[in-house]
Amino acid sequence: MALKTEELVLNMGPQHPSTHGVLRLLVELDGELVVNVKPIIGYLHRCFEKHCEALSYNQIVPYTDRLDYLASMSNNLSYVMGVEKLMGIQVPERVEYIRVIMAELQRIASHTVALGTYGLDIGAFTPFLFLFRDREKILDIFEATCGARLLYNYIWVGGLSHDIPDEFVPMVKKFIKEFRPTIEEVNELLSFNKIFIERTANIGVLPPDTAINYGITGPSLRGSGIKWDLRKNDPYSIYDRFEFDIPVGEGKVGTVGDSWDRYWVRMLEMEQSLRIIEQAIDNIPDGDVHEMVPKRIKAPKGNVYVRAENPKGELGFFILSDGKNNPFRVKVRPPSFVNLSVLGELSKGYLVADLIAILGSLDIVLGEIDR
Amino acid sequence: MYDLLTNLLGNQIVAYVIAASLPLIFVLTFVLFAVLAERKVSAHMQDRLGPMRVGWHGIIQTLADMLKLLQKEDIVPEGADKTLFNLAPLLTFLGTYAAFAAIPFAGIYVGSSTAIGIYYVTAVSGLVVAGLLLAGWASDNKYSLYGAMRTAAQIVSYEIPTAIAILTMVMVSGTLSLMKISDMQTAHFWNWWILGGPETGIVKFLLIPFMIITFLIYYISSLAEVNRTPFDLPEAESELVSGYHTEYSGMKFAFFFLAEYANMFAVSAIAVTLFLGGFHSPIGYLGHSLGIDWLVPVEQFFWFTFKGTALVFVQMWLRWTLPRVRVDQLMVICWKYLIPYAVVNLIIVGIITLL
Amino acid sequence: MELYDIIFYLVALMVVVSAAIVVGSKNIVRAAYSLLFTFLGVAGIYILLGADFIGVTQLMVYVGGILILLLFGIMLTNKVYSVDIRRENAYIIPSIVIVGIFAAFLIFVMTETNWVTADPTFPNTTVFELGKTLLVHYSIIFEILAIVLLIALIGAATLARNDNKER
Amino acid sequence: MKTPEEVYNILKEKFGEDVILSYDDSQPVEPVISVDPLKIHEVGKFLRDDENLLFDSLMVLSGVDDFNGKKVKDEEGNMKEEGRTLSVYYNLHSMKLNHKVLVKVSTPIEDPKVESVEHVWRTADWHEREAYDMYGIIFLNHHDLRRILMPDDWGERYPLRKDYEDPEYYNGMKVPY
Repeated sequence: MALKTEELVLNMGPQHPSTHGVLRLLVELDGELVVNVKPIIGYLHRCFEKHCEALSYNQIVPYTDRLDYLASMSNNLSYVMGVEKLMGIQVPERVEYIRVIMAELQRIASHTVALGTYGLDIGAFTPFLFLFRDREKILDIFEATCGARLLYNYIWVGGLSHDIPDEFVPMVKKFIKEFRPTIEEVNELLSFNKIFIERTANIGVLPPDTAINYGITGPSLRGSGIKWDLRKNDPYSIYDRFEFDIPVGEGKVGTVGDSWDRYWVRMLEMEQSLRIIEQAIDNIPDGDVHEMVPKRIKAPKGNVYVRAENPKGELGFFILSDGKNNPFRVKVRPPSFVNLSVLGELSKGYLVADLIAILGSLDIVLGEIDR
Repeated sequence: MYDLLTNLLGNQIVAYVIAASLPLIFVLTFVLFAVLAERKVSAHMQDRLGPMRVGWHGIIQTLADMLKLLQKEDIVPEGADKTLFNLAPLLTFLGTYAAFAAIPFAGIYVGSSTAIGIYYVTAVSGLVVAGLLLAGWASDNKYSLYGAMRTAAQIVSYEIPTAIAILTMVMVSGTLSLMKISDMQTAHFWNWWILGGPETGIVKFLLIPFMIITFLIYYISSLAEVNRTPFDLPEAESELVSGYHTEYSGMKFAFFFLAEYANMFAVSAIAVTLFLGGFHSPIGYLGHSLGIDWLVPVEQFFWFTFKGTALVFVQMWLRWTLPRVRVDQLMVICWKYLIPYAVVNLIIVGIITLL
Repeated sequence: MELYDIIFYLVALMVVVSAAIVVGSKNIVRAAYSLLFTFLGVAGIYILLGADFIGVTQLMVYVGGILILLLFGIMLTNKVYSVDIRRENAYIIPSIVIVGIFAAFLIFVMTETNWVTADPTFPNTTVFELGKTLLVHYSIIFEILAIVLLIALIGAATLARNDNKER
Repeated sequence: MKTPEEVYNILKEKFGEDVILSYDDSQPVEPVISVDPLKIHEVGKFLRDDENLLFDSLMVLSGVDDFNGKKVKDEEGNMKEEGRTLSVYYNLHSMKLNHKVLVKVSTPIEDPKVESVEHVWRTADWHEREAYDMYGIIFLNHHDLRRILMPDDWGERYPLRKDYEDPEYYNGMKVPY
């Protein structure tokens, strides 16, 4: 006997606790089984690319802060590198060191949010607050450096907006010392919790070839077992001077490329970031951070695509210049935008609860998806 | 209790009314306390302070919240069935509150010392399901309906291991009366049923491990029955927003809240009565040794609330530690683990009692 | 009128009114919830008659089991969004006739029978006697009933399972 | 590892001058290979699968309004824009061989049609939708070409075109404020 059944269309979002912003998911359900997911985006569209065409190269920097607002430093860095490449500016050593430290601190800060909210998605509240407690310390360091806690506008073309304060180095060292126990704590409380593993292992398995074809980058790609990190594979800034490992998903508790692997890669990456900071913090050379900042930026005619390993993946800026004061065209390649496009493929055949787990493991930020 | 009140007041009806409303006073004070406790417990587990502004260490925060909820606009969704929408919170609270009628708080403080107390409590808690299902349906919201469906499926399923665990206790104690079960465990804590009860000799020692298993089965399934983490799927915030009470606001929401916390205490109270000596003191009564008779019920009441609150605290502790299981895993835990274990446990305990 | 009578009439009123709503309501969910109150009232009457065990069993089986199942069925099989769940009351006149005949018969029986008045003191508890009756005097029937129910359950499970395989 | 020039030569050999239009390395940073917009999916497939190239990752796909139209007078003396094109830039990278190349297609603005490379690199799916959304470039054989960032009812207006002007009203709401 075949009963006529109808799929239920559940409209998840744009206001929903676990869509990580104003994302709307049109979910077709058969019972609680996901048949199809259609992400609908654009609720946070703020015309970033259109704005860029009307702003000078310098004025764009604060707008890049607002792309991935959890990793503003890294956004600044990526954009600024593009302009510098276009103009052929070589920045001083001191600036490079500070930029790397900032970017790695930002990576930790972003991962704490990703991991904490992932715990929230699964229903564990406490690790979230543990991780946020330590994120506050990073924000305090940033605040001491440039006065802002979220949107820094710190890395400028050719240099930095401020030099680091005297207490910067001790603050970072203190943070490193205090952060390692937190990682242990969260591992005990969440990573190897039986329920957490049951919820995330073997859920949303992303095979390596699908991941590459979809252009997935960052921890989500490494979760599928591909050793690919722009800091190593396409080194920029001074990353080639530091020793660190690229953690990849190994299927420790399930299949390679499942949600737990993506989670675990982020967990391990924080440790690697700490290593980089440790190597950099004692070797910051003296110098002037404003040395190379040009008075007026007039990029030569041409195009450049520059990318950097953001906490969420490869953030790229494709800049077309026609030799005037404003860029002719700025196209952003936001990592979350590309990573989110795989969601529909990834979550077919799982339960609604798994959909949340998969979405959380991709770690998206709507600020850069909608731009 | 009626006899006492009837003698005291000389009027049967007044006595009934007072007897019926005494647990309400308890429930209300308990909820006021428990909501604050939950926030404080969670806060201290997470390196925070929790509410600190209203009163000393935020002690009257819940009262302030209550006042806020009272003032809120009463919103009924446009597509909702208004009558049923309004009925649902009442029905939910009714089911919870009815259970309090048979819970013995102290030797003299029990709504009804009926001979089938535990059976009655199990039966009326079924009303809660009807209330939640109604809330989900009447809200005219897909999240609410999903939440309600999950609640109903979850509670109905977990009633089975709960019932089997209770059945085990009924079998060893030989009575359905909560009062009698309490009285069996009088005097000292080694008379608690979790430690073999008033049995003696080899039977007692054989019983202890299986009694502990029974207790664990009961406690785990009671967690699911009151929708607490790790079984809080019906209101799973990250998936279903808030489940069945998504659409409720103001006082009606407060009723669900009240019912939830009252329910937490109700299941803990049953656990205390069945396994942990009920209202009896684990170390003997001060009132007896001093010769002050009126002190004994006070002590009994203290011990009962103390034990019950301790179990509620464990529920909070679990909530802020564990993630949430998935809906199919929830069913697996119930049907593949708890029920078979409970049945086997029941048979073994049966054999032991025959010895 | 004593307290007992007041409670009896209140409960009886509840049963009659809610049963009327069950029959008359066009909204099937409302009807189902009225049925809940009918069950509650019937349980109340049982308890008033001193049959506490039967009363609670009424709650357990009908409210906790059958009613929930009923609601589940209604909520899952119907289009619960967009379309209202309503049904029309057909055959009003024939049903009134049949119910009327039946009611007349019942009233006749009630008035004509020579009722044996029971001892007004309540038995202390019915559980013990009930258990003894069921498991001593009628143990074979009790067991056979249990097996019949088990067969029905297995049968239902088997049917549902075959359905799944075909898909 | 191949330089863009070598890639250009390989492509020219394989597809000929009709498809591979030009090679421009006059600009300071990255040279551009221009390709016929209606053959880009074949070129893309070749770029991805050829064992000397293996461009397995499409880093970014950007639509651009070249805004290169020339004002000309038609027969009746009215000013008319001619020769304006929309372009699509494909930044390709090979994860295995670690080389990059920039491919470009241009299409006239009056009838902007480009073959979709969505089936070659799934990354292109949303990027192409965005290019359609912002520039009105039609990607042929795209399975789901809808607006992505702008509202569905935004109409025949493509905001990133250089001559875009805000509409007076949107859904009855006055837009310029």
